[in-house]
Amino acid sequence: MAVVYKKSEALTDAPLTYCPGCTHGIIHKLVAETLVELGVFDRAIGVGPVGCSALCDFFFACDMFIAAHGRAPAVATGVKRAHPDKIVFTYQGDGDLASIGTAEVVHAAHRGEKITTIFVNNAIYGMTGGQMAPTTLVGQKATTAPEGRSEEHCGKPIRMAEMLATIEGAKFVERVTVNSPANVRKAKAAIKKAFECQIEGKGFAMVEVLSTCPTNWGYSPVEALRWLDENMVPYYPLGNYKNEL
Amino acid sequence: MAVVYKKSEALTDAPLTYCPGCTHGIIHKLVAETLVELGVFDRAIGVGPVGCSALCDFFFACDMFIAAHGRAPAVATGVKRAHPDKIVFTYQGDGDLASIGTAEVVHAAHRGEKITTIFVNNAIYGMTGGQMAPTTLVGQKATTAPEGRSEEHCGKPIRMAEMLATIEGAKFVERVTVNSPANVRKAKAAIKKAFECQIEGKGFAMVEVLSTCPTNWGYSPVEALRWLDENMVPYYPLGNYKNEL
Amino acid sequence: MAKAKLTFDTEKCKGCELCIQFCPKKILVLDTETNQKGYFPAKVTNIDECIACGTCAIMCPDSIITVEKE
Amino acid sequence: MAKAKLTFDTEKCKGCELCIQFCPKKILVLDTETNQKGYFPAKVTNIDECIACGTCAIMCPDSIITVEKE
Amino acid sequence: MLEQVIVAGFGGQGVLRIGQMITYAGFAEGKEVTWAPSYGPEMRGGTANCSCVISDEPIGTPVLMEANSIIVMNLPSLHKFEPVVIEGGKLFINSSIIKEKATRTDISVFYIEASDIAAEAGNALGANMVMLGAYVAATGIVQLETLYDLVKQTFTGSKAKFVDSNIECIKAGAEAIKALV
Amino acid sequence: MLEQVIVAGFGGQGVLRIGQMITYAGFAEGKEVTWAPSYGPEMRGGTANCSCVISDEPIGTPVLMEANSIIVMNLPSLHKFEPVVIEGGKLFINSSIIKEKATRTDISVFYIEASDIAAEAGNALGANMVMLGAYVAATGIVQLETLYDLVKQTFTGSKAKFVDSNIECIKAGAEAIKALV
Amino acid sequence: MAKKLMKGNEAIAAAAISAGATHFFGYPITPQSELIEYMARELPKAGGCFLQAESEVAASYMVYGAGGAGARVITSTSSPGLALKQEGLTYMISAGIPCVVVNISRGGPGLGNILPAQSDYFMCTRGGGNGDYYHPCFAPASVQECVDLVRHAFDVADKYRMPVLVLGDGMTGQMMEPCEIPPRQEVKADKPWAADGNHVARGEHNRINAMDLQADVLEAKNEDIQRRLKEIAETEVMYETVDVEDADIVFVAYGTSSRAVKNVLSKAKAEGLKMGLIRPISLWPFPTEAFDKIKKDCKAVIAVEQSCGQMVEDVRLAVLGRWPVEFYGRSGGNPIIPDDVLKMAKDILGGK
Amino acid sequence: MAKKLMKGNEAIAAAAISAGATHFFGYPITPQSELIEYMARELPKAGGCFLQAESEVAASYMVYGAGGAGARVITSTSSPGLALKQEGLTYMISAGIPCVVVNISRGGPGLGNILPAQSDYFMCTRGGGNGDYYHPCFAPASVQECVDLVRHAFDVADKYRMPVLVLGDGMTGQMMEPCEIPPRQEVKADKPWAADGNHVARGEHNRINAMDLQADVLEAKNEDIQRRLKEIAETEVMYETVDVEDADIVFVAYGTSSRAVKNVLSKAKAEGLKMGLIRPISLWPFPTEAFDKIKKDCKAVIAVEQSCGQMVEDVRLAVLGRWPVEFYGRSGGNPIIPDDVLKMAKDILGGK
Ligand SMILES: Cc1ncc(C[n+]2csc(CCOP(=O)(O)OP(=O)(O)O)c2C)c(N)n1
Ligand SMILES: Cc1ncc(C[n+]2csc(CCOP(=O)(O)OP(=O)(O)O)c2C)c(N)n1
Ligand code: SF4
Ligand code: SF4
Ligand code: SF4
Ligand code: SF4
Repeated sequence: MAVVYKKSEALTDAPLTYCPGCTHGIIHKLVAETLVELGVFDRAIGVGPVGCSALCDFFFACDMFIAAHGRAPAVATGVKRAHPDKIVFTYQGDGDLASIGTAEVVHAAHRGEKITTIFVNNAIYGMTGGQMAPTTLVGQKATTAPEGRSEEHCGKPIRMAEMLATIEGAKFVERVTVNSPANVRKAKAAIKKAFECQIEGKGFAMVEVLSTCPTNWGYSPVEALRWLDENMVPYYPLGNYKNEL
Repeated sequence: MAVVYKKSEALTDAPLTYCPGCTHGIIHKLVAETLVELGVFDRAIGVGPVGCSALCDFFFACDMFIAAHGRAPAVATGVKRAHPDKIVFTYQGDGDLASIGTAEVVHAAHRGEKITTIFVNNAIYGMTGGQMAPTTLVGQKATTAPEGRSEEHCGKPIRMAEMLATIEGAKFVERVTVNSPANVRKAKAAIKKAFECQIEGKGFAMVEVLSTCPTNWGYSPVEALRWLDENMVPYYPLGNYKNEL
Repeated sequence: MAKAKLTFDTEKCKGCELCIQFCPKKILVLDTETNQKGYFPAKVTNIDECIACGTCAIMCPDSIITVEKE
Repeated sequence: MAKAKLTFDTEKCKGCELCIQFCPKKILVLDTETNQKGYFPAKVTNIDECIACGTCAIMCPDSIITVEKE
Repeated sequence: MLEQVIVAGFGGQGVLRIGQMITYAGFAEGKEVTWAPSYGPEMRGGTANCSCVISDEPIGTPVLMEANSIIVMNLPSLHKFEPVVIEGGKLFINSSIIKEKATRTDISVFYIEASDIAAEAGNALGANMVMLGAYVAATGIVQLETLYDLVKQTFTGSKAKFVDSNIECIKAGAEAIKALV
Repeated sequence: MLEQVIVAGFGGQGVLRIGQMITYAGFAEGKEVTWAPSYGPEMRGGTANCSCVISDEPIGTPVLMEANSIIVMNLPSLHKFEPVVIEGGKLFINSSIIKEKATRTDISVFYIEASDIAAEAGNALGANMVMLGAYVAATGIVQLETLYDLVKQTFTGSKAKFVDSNIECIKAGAEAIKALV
Repeated sequence: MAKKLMKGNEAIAAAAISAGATHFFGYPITPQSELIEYMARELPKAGGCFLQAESEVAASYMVYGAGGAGARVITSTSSPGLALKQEGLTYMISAGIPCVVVNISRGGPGLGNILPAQSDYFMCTRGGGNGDYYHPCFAPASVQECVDLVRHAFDVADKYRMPVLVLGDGMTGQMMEPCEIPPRQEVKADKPWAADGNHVARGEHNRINAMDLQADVLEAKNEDIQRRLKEIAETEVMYETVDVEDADIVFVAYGTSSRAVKNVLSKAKAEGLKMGLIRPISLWPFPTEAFDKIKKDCKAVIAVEQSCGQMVEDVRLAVLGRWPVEFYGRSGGNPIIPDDVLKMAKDILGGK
Repeated sequence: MAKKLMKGNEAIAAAAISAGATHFFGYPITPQSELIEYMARELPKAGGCFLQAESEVAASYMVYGAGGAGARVITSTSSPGLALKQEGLTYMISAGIPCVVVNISRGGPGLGNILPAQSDYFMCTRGGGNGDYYHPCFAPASVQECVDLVRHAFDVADKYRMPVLVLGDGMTGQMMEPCEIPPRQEVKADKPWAADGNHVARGEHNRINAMDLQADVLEAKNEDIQRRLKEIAETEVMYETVDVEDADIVFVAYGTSSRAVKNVLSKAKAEGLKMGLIRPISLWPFPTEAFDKIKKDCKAVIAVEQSCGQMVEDVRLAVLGRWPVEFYGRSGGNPIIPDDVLKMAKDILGGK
């Protein structure tokens, strides 16, 4: 029998620690599969964040770092400068990349670091239990915005893909999601291009993946996919924001 | 006799510590004059940076803070949240705002903090003696880029006005310069609007002012103005990037 | 006769139902017995109808479904 | 007779020449004696030609020129 | 009087709630009390436990290494906490879920079919309240009435409808103990 | 032998350079040496000074509180450093720029018209080299030849053209001392 | 006010509001989430401002701004978050900004884990930033003490114009005990030095900064800081002692570990053994004077910490060779085991 | 190699290159600018990588990345910049990253000024971040020692897998002295633990992280860190003593201030007074053993620091009451005045 689908060899056997139905797991697969398909798995080095995916060093089967909260782009810079021939990626949540780690990602892009960034935007702080993220939607409830995020108090959510695309050193920026098989396929195509951007030595590449957090949103996994579609996608338009490949 | 021009009352008598012909001094005047003309000098609070203007608390005659390097937007946030009725501005250099303080300015904009930011971009680190800034032009020499900034090594300079304009909470963003009387007038008009933006409670406002650093560029003050015109202006286009007044 | 084969790493299933949701043939369900972790794992009801499209496997966040076909 | 009056806070002048550069009438020069700080300060050569446009004052980074007119 | 009790089980079984009810009841009756959850990685892993101390004296550490009484709601908790009961102490086992028996002979062990009893009392999720009732009835640490009052104070407004079924469960747990003793 | 010298003046007068030349020369002659600039806010304010120590023994602190010799290039430096010369020490004054006289009588004071001498030697910017020559001639701390060699090593390539005028200035300074003693 | 059962984290937040705090700036981190979440919920109701910062660094400078502008302001975090606030703290020391900083500490170093640990003692007492300073640091051992010390901390901060730390650990934050929260007080502290935008009319301008380029000016500032620190060291020492006077073994423990030591004391007493406890409540200033109560022939002073041994240095400094100093510690979030501590003490008494 | 005259800052940079450092990440700050500028100029010529980071925080994590990937890496900064690196340091301790961190310290607290000061002692020896750790900290007193200690620091860092600090001050950095820089060595350190992207083929994957959720795992890690620290404390102590054995007054001073004390010693000797010096070269581990050389009837041990008194705590811990401990200090960037120190010592000898 021919194998239509099986778990990527770039993932370890360790069971994922994510909550049931959390799409972090889908995104992991796409990254892993891409590494293998592009033939760079054996020279890949990943840098995980602090967030729900702080244990991803147990899940990705290549050499891995876990950075301090927000500092993955700086760590990846150090790694890539030490080993320019290796393929270096970061995997970061929205608290990590869009809040505490803003300067690091902006400057990795500004320097045109030849790294690939997977930015998992689930509009909330998952690991710490549902606090507001810079990407939390206006009106969306969070434990630190118990009445829902108020624009008057703390602004509208930040759109990182749009912002980073303005930076010269960012050569590939796309926003995707994984809430349906079709979108998963598109997400994978984008992730592939983001790695190709690095392989070809162009510069910084980022894929922003809209993701779910069923637990802290308070929805079932299936409902969460729908909520994402109805609420996140309109504010965070899917599509390519920069492609200088 | 009628006074055509005299030193603004919003500046103290202290002699400025800037090098001869450094346009920090011109920008100081514009801010001071604007505070007086808008009638908010008596309720203004300024936040200075670390950089050549780290002594600006001695120069502006209103209540002043000096923040740690890069943190002026956070300090201003604390001040404004404590006194929403006061007019709060930051005054920052490019190392301060565009390098170490990137996260702070992005998030002041993201939250729509009702503050006014004067961003003095002189494409170099003045105070510390001419190190490379994120805004240093490709090819421009700096003590930490002795052969001139290399795009391959650390990317093209970052354009903060363009980047911050993508953020919803930023309501007024303009780039100006002060290398001629006409440009000084335009700069003043922009600074005025940036304060009006705050007075009207709209959100974050920033004016990026292209400025000279004769000392570290190694030009006479007059030559420096020309160098700015010929080299900085083409890369940093003057103009308005956001106006939601 | 089944042209397709589905293998579930059942002990790692978290019963999230994403596979069930997206199966075009609607042949997946949750089991009524829990696995050792306390989740009701997914299983296939009628393998003969499976077209081995791989959709369930693609959507499974925990990568526990292997899909094979003849 | 001069319709304009220029006052320089000479001790604070740094001799940067920005006023000189932008004076439309080209009536400003640097003095040949230094001030106490060691700079050659700016001064006006022919006040009668001054049109009190204020340009020099506007461009002076150290705000040391006061311009008045009748 | 110094009562140290640990409550342990799966997350979702309401074990922290049992502990809080004991603590609140002790507090309501004027005792010194502390309640301390275990937290950290094991909570993500699915197990949870908490320590409560009820005393007439000021209380030392709220984190228990040993306990007079232990209430276990699932098998791993039985294994982990059976050794921790002090000699002569009491062990309460939800025997609907835990099919194994305790091995110690120097303590009193109470097997309560809590999940079944709760289901019978019409509150499938009430096993924790059954265990609470059993524990209080067996130890007399607080009055059952105090628990009833607490239930009434907890469930108000739109949740008032849960008052009766919870009290039923507590009562049923207390009854189950009577049957055992 | 222990020589401690402070050189002070305006920024731009090349005072750090004088100190470095003394230090390099001592080093070239196999002595222990240290050179330490004053740095910090006063440098921005326009004044600059540095301390050099030349010794046969290992050197303690490079930062001098007192000195055998002091070279001052402007008035504020005279005021600041005159008190710091040790009894019997030497004070070198650029009298082209400093019109005041020293007040101490327990030290040897040398007035050198350094700026004028330099101008005469055809090197308007060479006042510092004149003072250097004067200092070395008066103290004999190092050989004048060592200084000449240093100048040759310093100005090479496109800058070689400066060698002669600098050596001229040093010589002129040394001559000026002879005239004084 | 009636007593109620509260978690330490929530009690700290409630106490801050009751103390008249008007501003909270912080960044989420476990195990102090309940604190920040309580603030998010309750501070606006009390007319105050809760703002989630983009990072701990930013939070510390929001505090610098609000505190420098005269507000009563608090921030809270946990271990690595406090490491990020070290620059902010040294700036606030220099600029004279009063504020309260809560550290609900966790296992370290690095990200460590979220379990209770006491391994931030040096960072919290020595000043982890640059320059010469300490800052007052209070360590509550019960939920009621959380309340009392947070309220006290605000007053100390205002009095001496400096940041004051409150150091708990995950257990302090997570445990529930009865406590009493006094009603909210409106504080009209007189802060003529604040840069609050009210001085232009008087022809003045206040300046808040942390730079003094001239050596003598900076030395004078340092002398002023040292003067205030000395006054604090003389007047703000807080500690509890239990049975120290005739103890053959004296334990020194603070916060969570002191609670475990109290169990040890009960057990020892039951066995007729004479043991005592010095519980520092102010970690800085350290209660050196308490050690004078120890009798001459005491067998040992044992520092008990949920760490690899940090406070033990202060114990050694306080003891200065008068008695043997021993150390018992657990790390990584593991709790003190009273039986092990007791055994260690007995071994010493038994001459082992 | 011939000796040449170099500034301390440049010598440190040259020494790092000679030690085989391949990567430098840092952020500009006075008074260490010459160091970073020398690196910018020379490291690329030696085939290495100089990268200016966007901040000190980022620099510390670039070091974490490069060091964790096996590179020989160095960063440098000055006081407030090091405060910002505290989180990075505690992470590197946890993750076991070898690297060299240079602090050319300045007046504090806060931004302070750029003059020489020694007020970062606690931050540099106690670990200003969270968790249980120290890190080796070497304090050169001459330019040659800058060279030697920087080179040594790399080896210590690699051997014990931890960050090693080199602590100078503005004067160390700015002064010029003769020194000898050995030729560049290419280091092929065996770092099988490094996450360098070479393990997949062997079916392995290395993980570099600073989190250990389970208490027992984290405790085990801490025990390993403590074991390494203990070994360092036993084997890596460095100090110089001058005339300590029969001194009536023993000074303790490091770095710049030790140089001033040497002048004091000369003057004392000239006056026939017996005074000695203990100069810690390793600040952590502190050379406690050196104090055993002091004679019983020594009148006092005087800590001399360009600070308000920090190392004096370690002196007290080393002395443990055996002799009176006194303190002389200047702050704000002011230098030690040898005459004042001598007077203080004489006053003590004279019984004043
Ligand atoms: C310096 C620091 N600050 C705060 C934290 C606490 N913290 C851990 S994860 C996290 C945010 C997680 O959110 P996100 O990045 O969106 O990732 P997610 O968990 O949602 O995948 C925070 C604030 C920390 N570990 N370190
Ligand atoms: C935390 C910290 N890092 C670094 C420095 C050193 N420093 C002072 S000013 C400055 C940059 C100044 O450049 P810029 O912001 O462009 O302002 P300018 O002086 O050119 O006006 C730096 C790096 C510092 N004071 N604090
Ligand atoms: S908390 Fe949210 S983001 Fe984290 S694992 Fe669970 S569902 Fe996923
Ligand atoms: S260094 Fe440059 S920016 Fe700074 S004052 Fe001088 S000219 Fe202006
Ligand atoms: S998607 Fe995967 S984890 Fe979810 S129910 Fe299906 S098989 Fe189980
Ligand atoms: S612009 Fe001002 S400072 Fe410059 S020369 Fe003219 S008067 Fe003097």
